[in-house]
Amino acid sequence: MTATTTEHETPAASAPTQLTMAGALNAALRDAMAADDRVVVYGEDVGPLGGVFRVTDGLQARFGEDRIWDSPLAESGIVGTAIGMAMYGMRPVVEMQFDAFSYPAFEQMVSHVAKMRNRTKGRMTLPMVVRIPCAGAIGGVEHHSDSSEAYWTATPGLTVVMPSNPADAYSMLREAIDSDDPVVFMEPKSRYWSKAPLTLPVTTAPMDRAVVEREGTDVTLLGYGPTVRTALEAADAAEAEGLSIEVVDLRSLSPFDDETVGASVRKTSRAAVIHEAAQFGGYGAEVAARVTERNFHHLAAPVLRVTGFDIPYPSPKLEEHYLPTADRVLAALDTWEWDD
Amino acid sequence: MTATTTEHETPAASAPTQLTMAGALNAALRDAMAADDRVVVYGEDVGPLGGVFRVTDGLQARFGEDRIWDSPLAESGIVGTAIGMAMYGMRPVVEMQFDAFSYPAFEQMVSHVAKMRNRTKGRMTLPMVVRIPCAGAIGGVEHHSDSSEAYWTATPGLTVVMPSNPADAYSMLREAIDSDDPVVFMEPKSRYWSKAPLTLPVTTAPMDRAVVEREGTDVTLLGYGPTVRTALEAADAAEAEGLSIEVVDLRSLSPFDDETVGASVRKTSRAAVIHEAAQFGGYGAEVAARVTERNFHHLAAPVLRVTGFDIPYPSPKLEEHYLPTADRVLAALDTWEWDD
Amino acid sequence: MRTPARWRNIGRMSLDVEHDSVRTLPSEKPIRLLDNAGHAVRGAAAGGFELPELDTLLELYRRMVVARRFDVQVTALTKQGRLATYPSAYGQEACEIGAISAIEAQDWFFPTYRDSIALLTRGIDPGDILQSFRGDWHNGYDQHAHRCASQTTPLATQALHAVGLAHAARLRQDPIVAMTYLGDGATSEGDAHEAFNFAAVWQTPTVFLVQNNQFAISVPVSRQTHAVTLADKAIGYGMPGFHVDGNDVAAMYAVTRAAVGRARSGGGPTLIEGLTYRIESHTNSDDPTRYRSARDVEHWKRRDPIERLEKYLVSEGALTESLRAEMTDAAEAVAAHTRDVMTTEAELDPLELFDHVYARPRATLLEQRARLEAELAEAATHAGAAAPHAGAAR
Amino acid sequence: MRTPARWRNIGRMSLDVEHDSVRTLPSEKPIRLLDNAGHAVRGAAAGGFELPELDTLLELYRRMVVARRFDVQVTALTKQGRLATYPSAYGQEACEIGAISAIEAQDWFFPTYRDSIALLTRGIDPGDILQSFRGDWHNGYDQHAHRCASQTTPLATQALHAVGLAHAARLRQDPIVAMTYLGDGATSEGDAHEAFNFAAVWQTPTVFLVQNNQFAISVPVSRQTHAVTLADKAIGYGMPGFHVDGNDVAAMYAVTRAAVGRARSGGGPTLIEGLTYRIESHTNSDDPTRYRSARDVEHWKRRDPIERLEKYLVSEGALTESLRAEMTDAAEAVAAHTRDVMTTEAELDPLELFDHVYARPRATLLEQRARLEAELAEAATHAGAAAPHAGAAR
Ligand SMILES: Cc1ncc(C[n+]2csc(CCOP(=O)(O)OP(=O)(O)O)c2C)c(N)n1
Ligand SMILES: Cc1ncc(C[n+]2csc(CCOP(=O)(O)OP(=O)(O)O)c2C)c(N)n1
Ligand SMILES: [Mg+2]
Ligand SMILES: [Mg+2]
Repeated sequence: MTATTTEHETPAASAPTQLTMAGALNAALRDAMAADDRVVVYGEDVGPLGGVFRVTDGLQARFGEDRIWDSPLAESGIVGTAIGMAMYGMRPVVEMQFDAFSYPAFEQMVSHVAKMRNRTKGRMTLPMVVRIPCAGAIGGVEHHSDSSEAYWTATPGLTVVMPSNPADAYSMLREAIDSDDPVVFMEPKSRYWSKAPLTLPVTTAPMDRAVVEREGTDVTLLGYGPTVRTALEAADAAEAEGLSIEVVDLRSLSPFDDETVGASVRKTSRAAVIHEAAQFGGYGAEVAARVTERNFHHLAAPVLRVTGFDIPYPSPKLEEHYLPTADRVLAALDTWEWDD
Repeated sequence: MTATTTEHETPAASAPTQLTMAGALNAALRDAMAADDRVVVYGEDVGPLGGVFRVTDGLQARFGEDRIWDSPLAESGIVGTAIGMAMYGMRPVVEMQFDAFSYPAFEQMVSHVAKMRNRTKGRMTLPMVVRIPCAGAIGGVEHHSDSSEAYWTATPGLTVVMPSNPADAYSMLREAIDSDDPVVFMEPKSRYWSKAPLTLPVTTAPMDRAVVEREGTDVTLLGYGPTVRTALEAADAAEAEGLSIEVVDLRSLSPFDDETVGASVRKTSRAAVIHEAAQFGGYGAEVAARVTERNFHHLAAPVLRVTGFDIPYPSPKLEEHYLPTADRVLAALDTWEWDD
Repeated sequence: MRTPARWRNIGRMSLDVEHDSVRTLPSEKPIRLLDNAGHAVRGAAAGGFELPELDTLLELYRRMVVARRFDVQVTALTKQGRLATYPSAYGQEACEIGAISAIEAQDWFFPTYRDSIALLTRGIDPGDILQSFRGDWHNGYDQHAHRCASQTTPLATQALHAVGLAHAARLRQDPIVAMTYLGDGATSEGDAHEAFNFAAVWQTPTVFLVQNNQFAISVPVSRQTHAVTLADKAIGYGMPGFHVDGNDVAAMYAVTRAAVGRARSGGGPTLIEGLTYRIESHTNSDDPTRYRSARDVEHWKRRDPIERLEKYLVSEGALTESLRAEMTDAAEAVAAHTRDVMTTEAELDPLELFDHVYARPRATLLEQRARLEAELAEAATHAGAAAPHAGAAR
Repeated sequence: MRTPARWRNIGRMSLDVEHDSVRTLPSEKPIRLLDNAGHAVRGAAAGGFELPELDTLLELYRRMVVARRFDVQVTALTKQGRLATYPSAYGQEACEIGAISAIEAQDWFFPTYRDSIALLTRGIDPGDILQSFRGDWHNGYDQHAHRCASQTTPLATQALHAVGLAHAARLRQDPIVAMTYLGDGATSEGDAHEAFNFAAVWQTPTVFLVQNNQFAISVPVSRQTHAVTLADKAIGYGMPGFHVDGNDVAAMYAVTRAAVGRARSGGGPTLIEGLTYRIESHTNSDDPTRYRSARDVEHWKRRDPIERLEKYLVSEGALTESLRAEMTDAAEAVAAHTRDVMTTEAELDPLELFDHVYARPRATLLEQRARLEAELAEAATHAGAAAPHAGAAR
């Protein structure tokens, strides 16, 4: 991935510093709020506390309560009022505290956020961002580790993205806030504290594009958010065994970048998609289905899905058994008939 | 499909009568309520009105307000209280008026209905049925024609079924009510008035099985609910052109009957799945992905998805352009490289 | 954002705290300025509100007459199959027109499917209002031009939009009020609660009108609440609540007008219940004989909001025959125009289905669009027709 | 189902209707039976409630002492890393214990994550309560045996379960009450509204206790409501609402006890707000210094519910030294048992992950189970260990 200088109207570049993904998101919010006073931020605990993951740390002190504030504890209320604010031309960025706590807002998301532009023939647009700290692997008790992306990606009208690293986190959040369409911005909780040296502002690939994270010739691994690292680990391990793995970070879940993924798959002729969510009806199904539809005659083997099991997310002490690991990825690749 | 005599404890069999799907569902509710006084029915307008689709017609007059009643207008309240009633050992059957109006209940469905058995290690079970009149093709104004099955099938812990004909409607609803697990029971609105001669009570295949509706040798068409008819129409039309199509009615969306579908696909080596919902992230993705995973080397062509477009469901005057038709199915089959 | 005094520093104070939250019980008897015989009501029963000026009442009368004529016309057209569905507001004109007349051009309105006549009163063309019910497109008017959100079907959801918009306006220091209508049934939804609560906590300039027409489709309001009035809910949010005779346009106008003024001057939201009755069926596909008696309907027909005001205006000598004729003409003109637009089939372009889903076209949608385009072209060829999108006409 | 008189036949009657809905404003000053100095409160401030018998108070005291000791022990174990998380109820003992003590064995309780000490009081073993917070499994106790639903995290959702269960019991004519606890923050959720409303419309035997501990994580209650008290919400549902000093266990017990009795005898639901304070952080991963001052916490520590009752019991001569020693011993025994169970690692079987998803095993799950089993076997082989599921132990 290349981090070039930005097109965003943000403060001048500074020397590279180690930034966590949480820090990069914080900086993106800060810079977006500074650049555009239509950007407002609210949700549960985003004010003095700075969010339970500290993504909004310090922003209320800097921008005041009229730009960032704690709302009543009601997710439908948060998303529903954000719709109204966006209708008035604001650019609200709201936070759902965890995937599972976005569910009370489901009707507002599906029946309004996703449909408003279409219902009104483009007259009424909703430039808003719904941030969702997502997925698991943080030892959270029940309802704190759901993966909700399949619900959003199955909903026409929503744009759904998930960064896997600090640079993308910054760049994609800025782009999401600048977007005239609503964006479901998913933040993998287990990556919040991952670090990278960054010079801000940073602009990475457009948020609707997948990116080849590592080149390879034998297999394409498709990951997003937390599973990009899993894919890279698998690629490292496979290299020792003489298997060359290409790793693609999908970044944009909806739309899907058929071009980048297709090019990779046509090169390697084998692909697997990795996600934390359960397999049945998960986002990987769409990936597998469309990659197969579009590249069937280039495929030497079925597109595999290396995912969580088809069960509710487990309790903290059992989650290690549920999560897809590099080992599981490699074991899955072994199930292919490699002699084909 | 074979309609044999029942195992349900219901009134004795009578002479066959023409029954609509709505009528069959009504009879199933009536017989289940008569057989088991733990069965209660409530929701919006299910009482004196008999439901907006008349599925509960006459039941309040027969069973009284303590067995079937109109609840306040709040879907989360309906599902949430049903959970409590099921905890107490009742067997509530609740109605969501349309797919889109189940969304306020999303949190209760995903965080509780789906998870209760698992959270409590099987100590607390929820024998409840959530009926959802589903899909479109009835000229409904916006929000009245959504297809919500992908949301439920992506949720581990839910059982999701959809009958396509009156006999299945009766038999599967009885089985759903008898089930010790919660069942999302989806009723294709456009099929409510379709008729079949029936002798009640009728027991068809178990609700977790797919059924071969029509045998064929060249292609397997996988439909469910409203698209079974579409598949049959396509099969009829194709026959004239010398193409032999096998039609499978999935019936159970979760679990998926890999056995029946796999056997068909291995025979024909080509398959397509048909649904009304948008394609991207739709249930067809799971079907295509798993059929391919499990039968890749038997497939001569990619599994196709003939579906709605990736847009919000259109207004009444435009829905005909959106819905998958037999023509579109046949056109899709034409895109395969048939010489392979 | 202002912290209500009630809670200020609660940590450090004793449990006895001051507050500026409203906690007055709405009157159990609905506020009324004109009784059913058309006589002015004064004193306690009027709840401290004044009968509007005659000019205002005449204008409200005119609007109700036009609205009624429109509504009857649309119901007739629906029976002729010209509309996919139409939820009539017959009998609810005092609520619909009284409240909408209380806001200004710069204010916003968030209606439900029931509130077509309020949109008409707001100046939107019948053809644009009815595009959705005819089935052409989900929404047919320009939201921004009229400052009217699209008519919302998922119940109570639009109330939150109204609160958000009002809050945005307040943050921008624009003196704008957002008004939203809700049905009695819709008050049971969680979103109604969240809307009331966000509005009260944020003290947004929002006016909530609950039109208690006593039914949610077939379900009577007795199955929606155990409270004495729906306006009682206001107490739980610390906002003013008013229980108003919803068939008295004078009262509806006066109370909503006061709430709008309060909201505009920073006084926060108000919850108003208008007690009225839906004379028509829920929509054309409903069968009200299943859940209510003809006698009930007759009873409420005798409480007609238009006749009530008419009696008053006539007794005051304000409604002259020439004025009445003028109003009837205006109403007939609207009806005629409605007939015209609704009997002319609109040219629909199926390819537009793909145009408004996202700001930037997606590759997959363009592929799907191309496929539909090819289909339509082929259909046109087969039909021997010259028009490229013959599939659209039906 | 009973139709409230208010709405009966509303269609045929005039707008003036009778009703049996409750519409009394909760007292603004919280109801209190013992003041902070441990003196009995009488008269209006006591809201018509009587101080419970000394025996009852002694038992409540004992329960609070045990609960406090347990809570402190678990917080300590959490700091040692023995639990994944623990939401303490330190300071809320009067609410937690007073209310739970008001229901009987046959009644049901629907707790939140905060209410472990109420479950302890209900007789559930510490090890079973804490299985979830230790991270072993989502819920560790037998719901049916104790008539306690599992601790619920999605806010306010369990309130609807309580209403449903209560309604089912009523339909079965079982004299059972369902009690549920909610936080102040949770009252903002749509589900809280729907639960209050369903309960009131159906007149279910449900008691809602809102523990207003003044924060929802970091958000003060001033951002949750603009109402004077959270109990004011009851008005909007036509049910009785009580605003109670939540640090006075005598008042909490007396008021909830009355509500339970009313519910059991068919009188319908009650909403009770206990005004209290969360002394500890939200959970161990919270940093309360970011949103509240040490001074506030100190202020509330001086209003300790246990000390308050203790003063009274001592002044009455009821709390003898030997009784006190006995209680301390009981508390220490619970703490010791808690330490024991929490320092013994449970044997977890990862394969059980697949066992409770559905009543009937699904083929796909069995496949996945077999794969995990093979993995575990291989891991065990690699580790040279004999145990088949070595992966489980950590
Ligand atoms: C969330 C949701 N649930 C259900 C429906 C179906 N529905 C449409 S109108 C209606 C009744 C609404 O009653 P009320 O709020 O009193 O409004 P009215 O129609 O009387 O104006 C129902 C149940 C819906 N539109 N939205
Ligand atoms: C629906 C939902 N949204 C958000 C959360 C995250 N969350 C957990 S506890 C909490 C605060 C709850 O505050 P309150 O209801 O006052 O209860 P308390 O923790 O003070 O006992 C929040 C926001 C949740 N659990 N559920
Ligand atoms: Mg109504
Ligand atoms: Mg709290």
